[in-house]
Amino acid sequence: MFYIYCPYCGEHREEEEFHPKGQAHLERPKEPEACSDEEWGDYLFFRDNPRGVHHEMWVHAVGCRKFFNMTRHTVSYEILETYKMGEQPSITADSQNQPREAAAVSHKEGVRA
Amino acid sequence: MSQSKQQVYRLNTGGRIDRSRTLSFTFNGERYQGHPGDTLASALLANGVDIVNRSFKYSRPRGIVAAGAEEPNAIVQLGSSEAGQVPNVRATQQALYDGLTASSTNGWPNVQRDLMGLVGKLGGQFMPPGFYYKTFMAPASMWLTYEKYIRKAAGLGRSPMETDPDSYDHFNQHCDVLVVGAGAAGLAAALAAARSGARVMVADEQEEMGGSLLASRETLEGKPADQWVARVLDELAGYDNVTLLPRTTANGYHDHNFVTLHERRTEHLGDTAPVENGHRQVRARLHRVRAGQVILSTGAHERPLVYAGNDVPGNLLAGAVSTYIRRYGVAPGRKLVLSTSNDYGYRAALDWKEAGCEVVAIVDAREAPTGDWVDAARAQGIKIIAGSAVIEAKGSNRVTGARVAKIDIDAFNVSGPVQELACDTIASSGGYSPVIHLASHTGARPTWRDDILGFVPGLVKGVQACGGANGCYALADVLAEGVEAGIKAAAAMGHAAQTVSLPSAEHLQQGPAVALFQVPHEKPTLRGPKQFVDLQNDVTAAGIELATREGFESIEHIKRYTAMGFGTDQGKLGNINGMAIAARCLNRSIPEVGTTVFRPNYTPVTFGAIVGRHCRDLFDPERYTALHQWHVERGAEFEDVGQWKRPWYYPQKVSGKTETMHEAVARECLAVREKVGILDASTLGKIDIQGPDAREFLARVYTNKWEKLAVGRCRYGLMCKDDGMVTDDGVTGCLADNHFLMTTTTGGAAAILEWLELWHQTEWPELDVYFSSVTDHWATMTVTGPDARKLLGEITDIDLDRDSFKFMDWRSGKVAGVPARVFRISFTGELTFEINVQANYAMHVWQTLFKHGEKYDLTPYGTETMHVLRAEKGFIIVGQETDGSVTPEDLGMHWCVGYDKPYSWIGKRALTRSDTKRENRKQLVGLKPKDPKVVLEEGAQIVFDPKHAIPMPMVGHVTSSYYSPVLESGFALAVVKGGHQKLGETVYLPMADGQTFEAEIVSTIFYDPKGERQNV
Amino acid sequence: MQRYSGFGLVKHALSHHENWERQWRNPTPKKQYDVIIVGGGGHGLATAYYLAKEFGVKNVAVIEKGWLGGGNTARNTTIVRSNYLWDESAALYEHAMKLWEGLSQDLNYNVMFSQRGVLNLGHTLQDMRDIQRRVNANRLNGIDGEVLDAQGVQSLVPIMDCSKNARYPVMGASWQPRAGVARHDAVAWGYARGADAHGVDILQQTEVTGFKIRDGQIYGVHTNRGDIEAKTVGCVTAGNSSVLAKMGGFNLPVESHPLQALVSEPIKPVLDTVVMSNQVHGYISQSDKGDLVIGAGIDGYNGYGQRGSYPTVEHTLQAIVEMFPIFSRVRMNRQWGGIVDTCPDACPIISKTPVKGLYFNCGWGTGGFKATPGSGHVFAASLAKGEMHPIAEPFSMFRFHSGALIDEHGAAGVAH
Amino acid sequence: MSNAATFDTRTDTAIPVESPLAYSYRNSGAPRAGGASRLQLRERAMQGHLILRGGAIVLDEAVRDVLGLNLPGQPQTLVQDASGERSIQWLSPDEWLVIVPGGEEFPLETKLREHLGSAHFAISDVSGGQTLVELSGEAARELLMKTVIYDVHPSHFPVGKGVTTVFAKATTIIRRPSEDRWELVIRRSFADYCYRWLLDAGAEYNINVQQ
Repeated sequence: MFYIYCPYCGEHREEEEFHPKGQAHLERPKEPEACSDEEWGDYLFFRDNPRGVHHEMWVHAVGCRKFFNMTRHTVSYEILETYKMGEQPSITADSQNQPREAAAVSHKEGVRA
Repeated sequence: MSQSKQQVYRLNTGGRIDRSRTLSFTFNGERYQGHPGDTLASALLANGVDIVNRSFKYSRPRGIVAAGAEEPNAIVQLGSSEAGQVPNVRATQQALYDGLTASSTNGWPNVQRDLMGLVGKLGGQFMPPGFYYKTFMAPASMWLTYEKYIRKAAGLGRSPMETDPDSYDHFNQHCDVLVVGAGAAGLAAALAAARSGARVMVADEQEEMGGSLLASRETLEGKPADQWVARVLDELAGYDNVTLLPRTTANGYHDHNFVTLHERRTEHLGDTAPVENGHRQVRARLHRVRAGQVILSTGAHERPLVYAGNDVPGNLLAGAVSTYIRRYGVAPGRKLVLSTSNDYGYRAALDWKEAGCEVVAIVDAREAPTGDWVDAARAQGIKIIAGSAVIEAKGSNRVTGARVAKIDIDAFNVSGPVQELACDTIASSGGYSPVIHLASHTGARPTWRDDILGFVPGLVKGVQACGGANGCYALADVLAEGVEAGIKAAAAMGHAAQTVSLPSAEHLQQGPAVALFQVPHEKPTLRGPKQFVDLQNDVTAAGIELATREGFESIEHIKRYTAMGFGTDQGKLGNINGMAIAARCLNRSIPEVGTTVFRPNYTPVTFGAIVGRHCRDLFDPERYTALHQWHVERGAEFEDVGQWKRPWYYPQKVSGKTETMHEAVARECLAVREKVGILDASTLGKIDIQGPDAREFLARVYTNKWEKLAVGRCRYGLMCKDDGMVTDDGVTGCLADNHFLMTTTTGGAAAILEWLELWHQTEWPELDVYFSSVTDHWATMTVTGPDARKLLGEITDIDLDRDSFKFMDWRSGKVAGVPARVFRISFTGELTFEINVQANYAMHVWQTLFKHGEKYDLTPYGTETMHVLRAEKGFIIVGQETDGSVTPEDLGMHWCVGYDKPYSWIGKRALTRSDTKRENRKQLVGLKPKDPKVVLEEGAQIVFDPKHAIPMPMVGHVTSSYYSPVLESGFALAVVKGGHQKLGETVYLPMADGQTFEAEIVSTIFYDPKGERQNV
Repeated sequence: MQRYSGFGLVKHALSHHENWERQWRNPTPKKQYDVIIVGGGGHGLATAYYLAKEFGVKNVAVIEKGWLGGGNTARNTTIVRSNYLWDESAALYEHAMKLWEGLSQDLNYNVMFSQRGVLNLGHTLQDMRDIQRRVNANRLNGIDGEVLDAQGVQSLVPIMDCSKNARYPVMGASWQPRAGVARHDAVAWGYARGADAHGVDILQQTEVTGFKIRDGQIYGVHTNRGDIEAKTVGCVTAGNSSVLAKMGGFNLPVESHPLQALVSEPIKPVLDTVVMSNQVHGYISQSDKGDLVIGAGIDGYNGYGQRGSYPTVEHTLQAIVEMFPIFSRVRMNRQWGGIVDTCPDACPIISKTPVKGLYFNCGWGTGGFKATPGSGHVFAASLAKGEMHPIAEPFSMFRFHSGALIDEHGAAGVAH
Repeated sequence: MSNAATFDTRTDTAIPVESPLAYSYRNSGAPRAGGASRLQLRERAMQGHLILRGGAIVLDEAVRDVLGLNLPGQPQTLVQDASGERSIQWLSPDEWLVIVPGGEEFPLETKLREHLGSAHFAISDVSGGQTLVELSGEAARELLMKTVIYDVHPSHFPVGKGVTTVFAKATTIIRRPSEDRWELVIRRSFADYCYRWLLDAGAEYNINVQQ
């Protein structure tokens, strides 16, 4: 169960207070009518789904009710940072040392009982 | 019942039991005695009970092997009453209490003489791993029959058949340092962390804290080690910042240092929790711990050696033998043969000898054993047979002898003659496996260490392992590791270290251990007698070898093919041996075969403890309106709508008979259509929207227009997601130019508020608007029917005149003396006033309405009547007419879509996708059954051609269907492919009973099509 | 291939089981195949099996980065049913169901398909409407099923609390008698053995690290054991599909989520059907070993960690104890997690992709196991012919552009 | 004056009112434990509850001038007047909860609106929708540990703190106005559930309910 730092409340809170809301930094096309069906479909449904560093949006639903962003590793589940809506991440997949990450990924896998 | 047996194997002195008190207990119908401090296992051993169970597959007799959580055999059914039954209790972890009643989980007619055992003996060779994949295939129809017989043999214990009388609860804990395991390492760590002032929790699964120190031969500061334990516990108990939890197992280690601790508060007292001060105690408590730092001082499990006949009762772990002697004052036999690969095993022989029993021999796999304990054994005159091992245990219901021979470990064969030593007990030690289970739960992979012949845990952030859990076994080193871990953990949480002086431990020399897992036999593994690896699941070395021959090469495949490690002990004893055997067969190293990663739980946890208080009346919140008491007293039946309890209908007693729902609803419907009815509509979501951009915001989230809605007016709105599918609806009133009150569906309230916040916070932060939920603040009473105006007029100062208070207006004033906002909107098609008052006044207003309503025959109605009335008017219910695949156009609600609004509102773009603009989409229509007596089934599928063969093309389904008392006919709403163009056409509804109904496609508005009645 | 039978078992027993053959080979990769299947789970192995056995494509490799059947095949709760709402999904799952019914014999491997019936409980009026709708649709699609009332449910499952006192009283259920459970590992192993016997190379411990694409056409894959060529590549990699799609240069409408399951300790059989409830959110069956096999919904966040959040386990067990109060004293043995690839409409993708010759079969979410034979069969047909099988056609990934979704959320409210 | 509709939902006339716990008292009772109780529960019903939304800079002066309290700008802060009867609590960066004695809320709202003029803000009266429940006694903290997931240890939850968090399966605001008292702000529709939970979890401490 995650322990999440809410950038608005300024402290760590239990995952039960939050709801995940999918990929972060999705922007609604400014002129929807100018979009093709394909572009609109991409906006609605097609998502980054990386095995590794991921930016996602969460809401502090039982708390300050603010939406915010989280950079999290989708294999280790380590939360690398949280940041307010409108801000940009300081950690990205590119900024991470790739070889080390790759190693971490294969390390975390493995067979389970 | 027979006379209690004598405790023939109880030693006269020693152990941590209280010989001054006697407890009696029953096992398999026999009465026995034990003492406080005993576990059920130690008491059974004291009484000479050899066979405690029958094995799962082969029904072989089984005895106690271990003294702790790793025990695979001694799984018993506990409980003296039906409701108090507990299945699958591990006797080694069950404290003895007076009156304890237990029985073996398998064995028929009993464990001593078991008929299935015969089947196992005869049929065993026909049941290699995976045999069921290879048989029972013909004929195909017979599998269910075969399975019925297979299921007869399933399971260990049994579920109680009555409801649990006990309760459970949760504690949400937060601490700086959580120490798991209070043995030498854990106590040292806890002490160091506690002295720094950190918030420390210490959990230990046993009845007493102290771990192996409670039964250790070793001294600390020259005194028995348990004296140091007592002193440390005393100190820890004195700190405010320390929580000590004995009988508490850390069963799961989850993300970000969230650990669950299962505290068994009363299981040592009885099978159901005792009553204290008139209150039944909590049987178990689950601590949900968020720890800053975790210290895993969980020790190590001894590995048995795998030799033929190693499952016959009387085969024990060497360490368990010591524990029974030193902690429980029980020598589990008279004549011991010890088979070991290392020095640690020697302690069992020394303890055995000191207990006054005979050590026949120590059989050591090493050619030239050295070390202080080896020397001690020699000094005691114990015979040591070097370079050898017990290759086979003799006996069936109890060990009668040990076949011992020289072995060549590398060549994996027996290299010398075999001698048989008469004995009744064989203890074995193949070294230790660190308890890495909890660390595994986090996803971190363990690492194999050749020097300790075991896996050490992989560690995520904020966790350390120390002592046995870290592969460190010498007591002095264990204590040092513990202190260091405690200091480090406290420091990481900002608590400066305090000095902790280590107690002086003996420095004992130990010789190197040898890597021995499976012991060779004269015969090849596949041909020799069974050598058990996983005792609970009857997995043998031969089974593992066979699996590797069949191509199962990954340890995960082997485990699954043989079922190794899938028992309730999760392979604590067997997994490493199994991997070693697989590695031998595949000619690979152990880490090449894979690793062993454990899943929660460390030991099984009672469902009730995980559920806690969230059961029965507290399973899920029941949300009530301010008028709930009235509904209950009026005898309402309730409908679950989300978490709300809403009155469904109000059955009345008519000449002594309670109305059916159909009768009640018919009466309620007519009352509304002819007189006046009242509905508690308080559950509708209500959102207060304020700000200069409120109107613009509404225009973006609703499909229809809001720019011209005047203050004092209301409007119905429809909401889509951005995929164009309808998601909610409701009426929003304009309270002031910058101020709106939005209503949502009952079930959608929370989601819609979050939806509005989502768009505001992420896409349109520039809009100046705020949303607040006022759902619970207002109680809403819908007064509807031709007499609504007359009734309300009696108790309000609001001018209800039809011209000054028009349909879709709202006004404020007083109702029954209470400030109220009254909305003239209608979901029934009748003249309607929705009265909103602060909820604390609701009961007064409601009762006043009834006082004045008597003369109008004011009738309360529930959600069922509401549904009938709205359906007669063709009003949709989101979630009933819609299912996430329905657009406003599909609903025929073109009038509610503002295509020319300047902003591309949510859902608009999606409506012109190729599939959403299709013409033959399923569209909402009315259905009039050809036979007016017929009420179509909700969910009935619609076809155009009822004669079509199966599969029959379906063109839609009935979404709502009722009997209309006012139309005196059944009627329905439905979605039908291209339905809007098919008015007047006939459709068919083929039913399960073979009947096919006919219906005509009609308008969705069945009653008062011009809408005159709501405008009166 | 060594035929399995009861007689054979006896014969082998008499020779001390020394003569059993490998169930599948451990071959060295060839340079080139006609078809490469990426992913050695149930669906991938089934695809390879049917390609070789029914569609005459025998030069096939299955590339598996770990051990075969080690992903969701090994982690699911083994429920098999076909009572889906929409025609498109009903056709797909019923196709699978018909194959299930002869699978053990076809594979000569007992997958223990046990048609003990599945109950989907209804606790609210809307639940019951949805159940009626679905069962009516099933019937007209030729799929068995009936609607039971609370009494009917109680008589099938006497130990369940069907009283009115429950927080969400059971109002009824849908009942599909032909539905049931199967032994998950055996499905993977049986298909592997069958495919191997037809000449398919199963390459375990082989990881695809990239695709070889020229002019929009695939012609092979890079792996940790060297490049392997094929003009047709089918990806059947469940939770890892997005990672592979990325290698192909496109995104999928798929998110990978943790899905958890758990088992109790084995107890004597008391529950002979499968019981599922969307409203109280849990489902349960009892295995032939005696374990209660329990599951619920997915965790809301993306995760490849094969573990999920503890509160999900709590909620699931609350639901189970709510339905079966007598299980309060039974104990939970183990929990685990899988990575499920979920689509926005809770239906799979069986589809061509922007890359010619590259096909994806993914997005099964929580319900893939039950479709294994059908999924493999229609995917094999599509790969063999280069045109999507009619049953697979509606499951194109491009439906998310046109809007022709097949919304089965009602059927997938809880994992299954 | 902002362009929003204000409405005094309260009346002076002697009209019977029912607090959100009225149903619960009737149906679950109000245990009187006497001296042995380690836990006391008392509802402070019919208070005025206002939700205040806006930027801190916008609201700060008005709150100080009208309410006489400093607007808590720090997260999780609760500020109250000397009597403890009036309080304002941070709920989010642009949201505060004001609780005042019943009847004061409408005049307060009016004055705040006057003071704030045309600034962008919102005030919503939620007095009918929630109630204040006070817990005291030596077992109060333990009861909270059974109930809420938030860390209520004094080192983490000092006097003057208030948070919104998970209460069993509902949501509640918890505040610590003084050393020996905790306050829960409970939503009306969940009140009976919360009350039954508190009675059940508090039984082992001989919970005493003061009506």
